[in-house]
Amino acid sequence: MELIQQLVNGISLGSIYALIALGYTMVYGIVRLINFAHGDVFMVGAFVGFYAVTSLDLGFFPALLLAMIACALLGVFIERIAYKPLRNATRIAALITAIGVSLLIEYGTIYVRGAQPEAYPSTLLPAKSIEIFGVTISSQALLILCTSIVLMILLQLIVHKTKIGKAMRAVSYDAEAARLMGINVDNTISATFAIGSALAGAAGVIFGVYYIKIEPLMGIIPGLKAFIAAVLGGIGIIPGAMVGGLVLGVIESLVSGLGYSLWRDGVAFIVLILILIFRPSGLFGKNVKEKV
Amino acid sequence: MTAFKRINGFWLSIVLALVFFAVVQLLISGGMLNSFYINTLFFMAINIILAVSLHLIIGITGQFSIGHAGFLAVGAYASAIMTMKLQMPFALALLVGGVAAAVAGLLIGIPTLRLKGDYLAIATLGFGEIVRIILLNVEYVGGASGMTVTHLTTWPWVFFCLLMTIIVIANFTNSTHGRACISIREDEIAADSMGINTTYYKVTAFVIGSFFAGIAGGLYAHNFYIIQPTNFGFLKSFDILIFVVLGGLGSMSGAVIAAILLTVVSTFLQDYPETRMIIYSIVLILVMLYRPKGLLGTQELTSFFRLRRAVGGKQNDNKHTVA
Amino acid sequence: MLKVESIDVFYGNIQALKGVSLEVQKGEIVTLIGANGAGKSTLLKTISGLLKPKHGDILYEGQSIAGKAAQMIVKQGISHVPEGRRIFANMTVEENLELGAFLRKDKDGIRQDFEKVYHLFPRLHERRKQLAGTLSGGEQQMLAMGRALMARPRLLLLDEPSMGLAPLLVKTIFRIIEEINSFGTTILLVEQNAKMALSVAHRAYVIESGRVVLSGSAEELTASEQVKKAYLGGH
Amino acid sequence: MTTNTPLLKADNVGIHFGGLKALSGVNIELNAGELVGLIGPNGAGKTTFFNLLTGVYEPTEGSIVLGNDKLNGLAPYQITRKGISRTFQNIRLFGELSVLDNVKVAYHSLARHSIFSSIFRLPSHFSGEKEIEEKAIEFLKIFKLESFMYEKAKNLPYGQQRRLEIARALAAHPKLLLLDEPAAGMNPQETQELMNLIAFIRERFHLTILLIEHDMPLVMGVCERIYVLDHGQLIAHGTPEEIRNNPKVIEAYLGEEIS
Repeated sequence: MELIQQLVNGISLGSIYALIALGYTMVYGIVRLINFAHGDVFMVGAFVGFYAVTSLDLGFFPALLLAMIACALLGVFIERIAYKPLRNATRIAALITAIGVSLLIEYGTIYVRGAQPEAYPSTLLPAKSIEIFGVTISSQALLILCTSIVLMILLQLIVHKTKIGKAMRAVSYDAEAARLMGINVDNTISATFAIGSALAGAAGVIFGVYYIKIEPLMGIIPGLKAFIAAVLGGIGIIPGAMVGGLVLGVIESLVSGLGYSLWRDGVAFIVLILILIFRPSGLFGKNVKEKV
Repeated sequence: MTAFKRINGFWLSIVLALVFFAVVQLLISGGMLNSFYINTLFFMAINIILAVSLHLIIGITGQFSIGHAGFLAVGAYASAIMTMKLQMPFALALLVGGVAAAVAGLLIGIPTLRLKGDYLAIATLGFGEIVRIILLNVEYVGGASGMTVTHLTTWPWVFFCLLMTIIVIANFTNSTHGRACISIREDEIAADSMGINTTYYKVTAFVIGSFFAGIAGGLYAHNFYIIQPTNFGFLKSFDILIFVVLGGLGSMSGAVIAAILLTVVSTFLQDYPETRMIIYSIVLILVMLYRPKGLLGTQELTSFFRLRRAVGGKQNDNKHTVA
Repeated sequence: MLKVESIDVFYGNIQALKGVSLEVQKGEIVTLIGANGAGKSTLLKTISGLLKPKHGDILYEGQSIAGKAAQMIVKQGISHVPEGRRIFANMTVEENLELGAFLRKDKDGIRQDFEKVYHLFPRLHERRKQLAGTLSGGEQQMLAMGRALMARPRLLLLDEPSMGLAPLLVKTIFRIIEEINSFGTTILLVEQNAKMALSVAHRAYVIESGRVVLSGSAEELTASEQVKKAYLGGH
Repeated sequence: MTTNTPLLKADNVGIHFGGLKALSGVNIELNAGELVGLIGPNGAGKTTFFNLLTGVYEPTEGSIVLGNDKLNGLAPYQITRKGISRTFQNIRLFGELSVLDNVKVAYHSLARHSIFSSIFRLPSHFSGEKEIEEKAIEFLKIFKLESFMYEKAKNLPYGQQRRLEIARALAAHPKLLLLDEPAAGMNPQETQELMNLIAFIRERFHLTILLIEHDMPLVMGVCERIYVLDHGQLIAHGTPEEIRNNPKVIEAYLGEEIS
């Protein structure tokens, strides 16, 4: 029973990782950039949600939507200001810029509102628990899980059924050929940032509701974990990010369940290094060799 | 141009360095520098060691490692164990700190240096985090509350280690071995096809860089009264990275200058950590956007003087001896 | 219809095209032949907006299109089938064709064109739900051409449609090129397969190290010894 | 000219990537001192073959033997030390290094001084570095590049970069030199200079050369024998005259007429 309980916790945590990982993977797929600032977009989403709930008295779903919109705008802004000028620069320059943007968002937030943490009101969602076969699942956890799943399905629909989704896939596969189709590559890249960031914003609100405490540096560790999830699933591959997120969440919960909760973060990084060494293309990826 | 002249230039630099050392030592023992300045000076030197050691890995060999604080931590804890738990002399502790970090560098370098670019960066970042988490969980070194350490770091030690670091890394760089590393940075496939054993040199540069980061760790640990795993998070790694990037990837003097400048800036902004980070990050972004090669690019400070001398006759030979 | 006026194009420091001029009249098939690396693909890429000429101008139906963004040029009615096909292998055949019509809003017209393309290439209809990456080389070439046709171009740029295909398939492809042309689409065809290209073209240009060295009607060039020389370097 | 054992023997060599066969059943023999061309249409597998010879890829079938050494499975740097060096289709110089240092890198494998002696500036470091420098300067003089010696390689004009890349490849003391489209992007005058250079280095270094080139006059003009690849397979082999009149080659290049 304990095991199943941990499994449920793991899936909840994993679905948050998955939501963040989707943004990493989509952005990487289209511009081959590890957007280090993505974890901080997640943090901003958590705060936007928090203020929407506390100051504007909005309910869960309106707050979620607001956070998603705010983060989408933030994502596009970051892309246009910091990354677009670097599209032909070296990968290292782009990576360092991303680190810079990440630090700027973190400490900019602290500068503006201070470093003190906030707590999401626990009354935001009805707190009932459901017991199934001896496993307690809070209705919150259930709602959060459902929200994540709905968002992921929505994303799949966008990517596969809409014009912009097809454009995104085309650009990430072959940007030059996409231009020959009449696709505006710049706009498509911005759209990718917008969608990925909106998902991170949603993850931020969900995280707040689930784990209560939020603070300006909260994005770092989940951001890194989500990145690991993306690598685990095969970076650039959307279903890979979802599976990677869930797998990582479950692994962490099991490690905690076995009584090694202090090693949880370490295990995630060990997974990362093992994956990079033995299967750098991830669970779902294909190996590509450099052209000479 | 001749070997004789180069040896001469080398000794000249050594003499200048020793004069600098003696002056500072006199100021310290004469009580003319207060502890704030002394401390800043120590920090500066430790940061220069870190910057130069990472410069060898990133700037010279082109291997994008962003987990350097991990080696700093290994060195710090290994040397602290030597002095605090085993009652060994400080000199031995520093050496053990360096060796422990070098071994860690070897262990992590052999498997991960096959990775390229972003992947290597992430793997090294992960390594740094793993080191921190291990330290956090090992009771022998105090877990989260850390280890108390005696203050043993003195100006002669700091200076000697700094000098060694610069001499070793500059001399390595200015040899056929350093050229092999640079050729890997410039084009790994071409280097391979020129008969360079690229894996060997990548790992070698990584191990040398880790060794000096470990030495810096020993100095760092014994400059405090306590060390904790939180001192070695990836923000620390980014700090070191910023020295190298701002100075100019591939320029040792650039890394040194950046380390000096940024140490001064952070000392002044000590009480405003957010402001410091905001300034850091904005500078980092602007430099990448407008001067992606950093302050000096791959040039060395010495080459600018040489250029001036070269006017009217001899060519600039672009050599950077110890300066 | 298309007029290229002494354009110079550079890749970094290397000049790939040196004062190239050529003309395509409405309804024609014009072919551009020459050895590997002569600059043929570069010219097509410059026309379709993937590269910008440093000097010179490109006029399409009287308007300058030199240096315009690729999507604007597609909008004006020029489609480019790139060398190596460059289909989106991770998408289905149908999705690839939909992307060809990316800029169009006329749903009925698009549906008609789907019919047309499937009629022209029945194979594609059979495999419309399959991932494009699983198609054979010849089918991928058909898909690339069909995809370009979905934009309903007035001018079609074809880059080496015969590359890497078995002789029988090459014949099929060329028959289809003639068929497309007979519907009124003007074609600028780049080919290494000179004999084949000349057999379907009205006029031809021979390009050698970034310069047009010869031009004329297809018959004239078929008879020319110089063409063979351009390829095999005889004396 | 020909000796009994060939310098290089590629026996039934092939490679596939995933399901895709890039090359198969390639048999090529090179005798010491020959200058041989390798031609074929785009995508025929010429550069892939070079990558197999130099260890960038490992062949999935067949064997490659240089002299008495089997090359399969060796790392690129080991193959270079056995005596094969190459230039690249898209020039791969060490751009930030000086012209002199580019050549010095090629002399690296001759260096006998250890990292230790360099770090502590022992006498062997100075003698070793001096030897490398003298040899490299000597070498640049042969190639008339000494006036650019201290210039960064990336600042050289294109033609000189090609020249430097060939010089660098030769500085690694190959028995067999592989040139991958050396005339790409050159004007006729530069191409002429290149042909002279190739003739010169052959004479001077007693080299065996395998040349990939699209510039047919160049290939036909300088090569003694030519191999033709198409669709990853050898379709012809012979003297330039034979190749020029070989119907299969003409078909591969000019294509077949519509009937």
